[in-house]
Amino acid sequence: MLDNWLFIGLFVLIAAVFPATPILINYFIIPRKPNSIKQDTYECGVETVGETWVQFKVQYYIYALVFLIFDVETIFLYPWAVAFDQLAFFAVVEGVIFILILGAGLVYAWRKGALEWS
Amino acid sequence: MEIWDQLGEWLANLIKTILGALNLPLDWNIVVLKLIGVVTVATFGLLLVILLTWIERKVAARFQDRFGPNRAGPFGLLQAIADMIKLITKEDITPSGADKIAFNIAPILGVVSVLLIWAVIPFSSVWFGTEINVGVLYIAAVGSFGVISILMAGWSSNNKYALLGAFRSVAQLVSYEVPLFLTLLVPVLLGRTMGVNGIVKAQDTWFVILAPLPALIFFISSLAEIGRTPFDLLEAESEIVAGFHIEYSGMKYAMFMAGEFLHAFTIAVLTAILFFGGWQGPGAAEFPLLGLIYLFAKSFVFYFLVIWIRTTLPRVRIDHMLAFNWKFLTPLSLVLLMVTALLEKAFEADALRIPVLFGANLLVLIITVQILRIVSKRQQRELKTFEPRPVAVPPPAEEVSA
Amino acid sequence: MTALQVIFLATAAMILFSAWMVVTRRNLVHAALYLVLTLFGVAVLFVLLEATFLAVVQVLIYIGAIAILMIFAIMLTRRVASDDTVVANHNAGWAAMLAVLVFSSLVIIMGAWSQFTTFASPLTRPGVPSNELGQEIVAELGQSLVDPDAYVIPFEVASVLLLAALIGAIVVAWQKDK
Amino acid sequence: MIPLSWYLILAAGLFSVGLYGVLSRKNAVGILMGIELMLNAANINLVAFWRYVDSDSIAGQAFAIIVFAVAAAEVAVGLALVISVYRLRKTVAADEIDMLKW
Repeated sequence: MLDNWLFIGLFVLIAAVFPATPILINYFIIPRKPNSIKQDTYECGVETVGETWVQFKVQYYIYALVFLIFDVETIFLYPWAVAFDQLAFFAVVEGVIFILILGAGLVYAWRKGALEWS
Repeated sequence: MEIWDQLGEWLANLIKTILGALNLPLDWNIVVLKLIGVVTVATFGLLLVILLTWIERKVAARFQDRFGPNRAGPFGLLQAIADMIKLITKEDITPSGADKIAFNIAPILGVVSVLLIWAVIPFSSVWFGTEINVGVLYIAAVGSFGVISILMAGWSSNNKYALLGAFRSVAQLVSYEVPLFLTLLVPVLLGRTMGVNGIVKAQDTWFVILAPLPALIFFISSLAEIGRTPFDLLEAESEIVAGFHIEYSGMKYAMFMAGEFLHAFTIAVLTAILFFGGWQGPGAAEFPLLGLIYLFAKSFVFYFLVIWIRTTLPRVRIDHMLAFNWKFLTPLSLVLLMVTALLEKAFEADALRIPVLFGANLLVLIITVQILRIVSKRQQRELKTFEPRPVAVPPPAEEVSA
Repeated sequence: MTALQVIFLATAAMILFSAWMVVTRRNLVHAALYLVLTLFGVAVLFVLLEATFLAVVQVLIYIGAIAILMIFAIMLTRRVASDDTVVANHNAGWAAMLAVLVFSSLVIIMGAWSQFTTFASPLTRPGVPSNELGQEIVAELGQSLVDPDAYVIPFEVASVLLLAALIGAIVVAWQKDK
Repeated sequence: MIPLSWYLILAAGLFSVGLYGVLSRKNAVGILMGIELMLNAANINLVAFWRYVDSDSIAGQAFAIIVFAVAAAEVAVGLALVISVYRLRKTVAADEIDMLKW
């Protein structure tokens, strides 16, 4: 089993080397004439004001939060789906109950208006 | 087809002989063999990008009544090479105040996240990079590196638009990952395995027949994952300049684009594999090369669809896009998952299994359309209760002259 | 030294180094990125332990979701986080001493255990060929999660816990504009 | 081959680093990161014990997956609290959040 993962491990290394190589080649052959205007932050030609940080909506966090919860719950269902042949009908119903509880969270977030982008 | 098998065998024997001559310990032989496989698959993936850029530009041009690239080489085939030469000799600008390390790692990570998917793709019955038993989850997992790369790129650029673009992209990506993961579960459930090749082997009847709606949802949310029109809010050049990669130039920018092109083709391949039988087809089990041809024929159909959608649909508004995901795709995929699980168990090993599952999908579709119709009627009624909008008044004459 | 040992030691070094950076970096975004590296290292360890399902889940949940959530939270509260204030509070000295104490006592206590230096016996399941072993273990996990004699209660409770966390977090963090 | 002790020592090290982070970090998000490190250390132990001592059953993996769920719930609520406190007090330094005196 570890053999197959050796392939993945090597793939991670190679997959990183392949895009890194042109960037490295690029680093050695490109012209380099930096000046402060060129390297200025590009914000539609308007000079940048203040620091980069702006006040973000809490909405971003809510989406990531709902995603996290769904993500974790889905993880539980994957082994359940793989074992599907060996499951009794009742065990399938347990899985469906699990999904329904998951759905209740979505309904709550929806009713609360937390999913609105405003 | 015999010739191809013999050629492969001959090559494998040749490599083994060379390795034997080098007198390496046994583990290292395995490592070198794997390494050759890895380099083959990864090179294939990256060479594909060159072809894909050409195809995409050519097809998109036809949709827009243009010729597309037609100067460099026959049919403009060398255009991609010319672009590469241009990009590799371009000056690379790192914005002042950027976080150098994160800024440089982000594009590499972006390509890695897409390229890694190719490690588990079965090209035919016997040709695949590797077969791991958690293949589907692996595909979902490596996608998260892409999200991290976007956040790194946006944050390290030290640019308000880049950061804002990154935040928007990530909100979109993580949102659409929910229906994506839920519909990925359907082929796993129907095939009883998470191995990608196992899922292909299980498709004596294509899963799109058993689960047409999950296939559609998978395709739509994958479209959102690659961030192209109609879901290209990550770029949305008219709203937030260019999104998270605004400060990138030269080769690093090219890496983001390469990742995007490859990702677009990868989702086409994944759709073909998970729902349309992958390399399955008449005679594919005996002749591996035929399987490869089937897979790529199916994939290019979906790739064409991706380009078609890209060139014809307008961009959706961000609130509509997120509402479409959370209030339509996610509940629908939850319902479909439950329906599929219950019916699959109830009609296990029953001749009625295929018509029942297909019929259930149809029923869900009809109910969904009815609900949508009711909701949209109610919304229209609510709209009518508003006061009529003021008619545009022509400006006074003196202002026009000024 | 075998190849596996080399891989383990390299991963372990990476984990400890990046974990140290997580707790000491002044810039919290850097700390979060090092956290990603640490979590990835733990996923590699899971692969070495042949718990491949958990390895993939580790990447999916921790890197794909929890790390993103952390970075979002850092950005939402950035004004303070990016300050050049001191990283550590006045407890740092005591904390370091306590950490060393915990580490050494853990090692000493575990070292007294008879199976401390056992080696793993090959992973087997009766009647299952080695190339289907991973599949079999995931299926077993799936079965045990819905088996009334095994973990069906934790399984459903986990779902309720996550529902509670979702509702609680929305109640706490969500605030309608105006 | 790798003996069990290597995993256990590594996990103990990771746990201690996490503990140091929890106790010494000023920023509340930093404290949560330390907790994540500690939970990961616990997970390494669970999986290592499963593999070395109890690989015939599935208990270790089932435990580990429940730990994932707990970690996710903890992070979700913890960060929500941090954001809420930031909104009220404009600070995320743990030692400045001292409204509750008794």
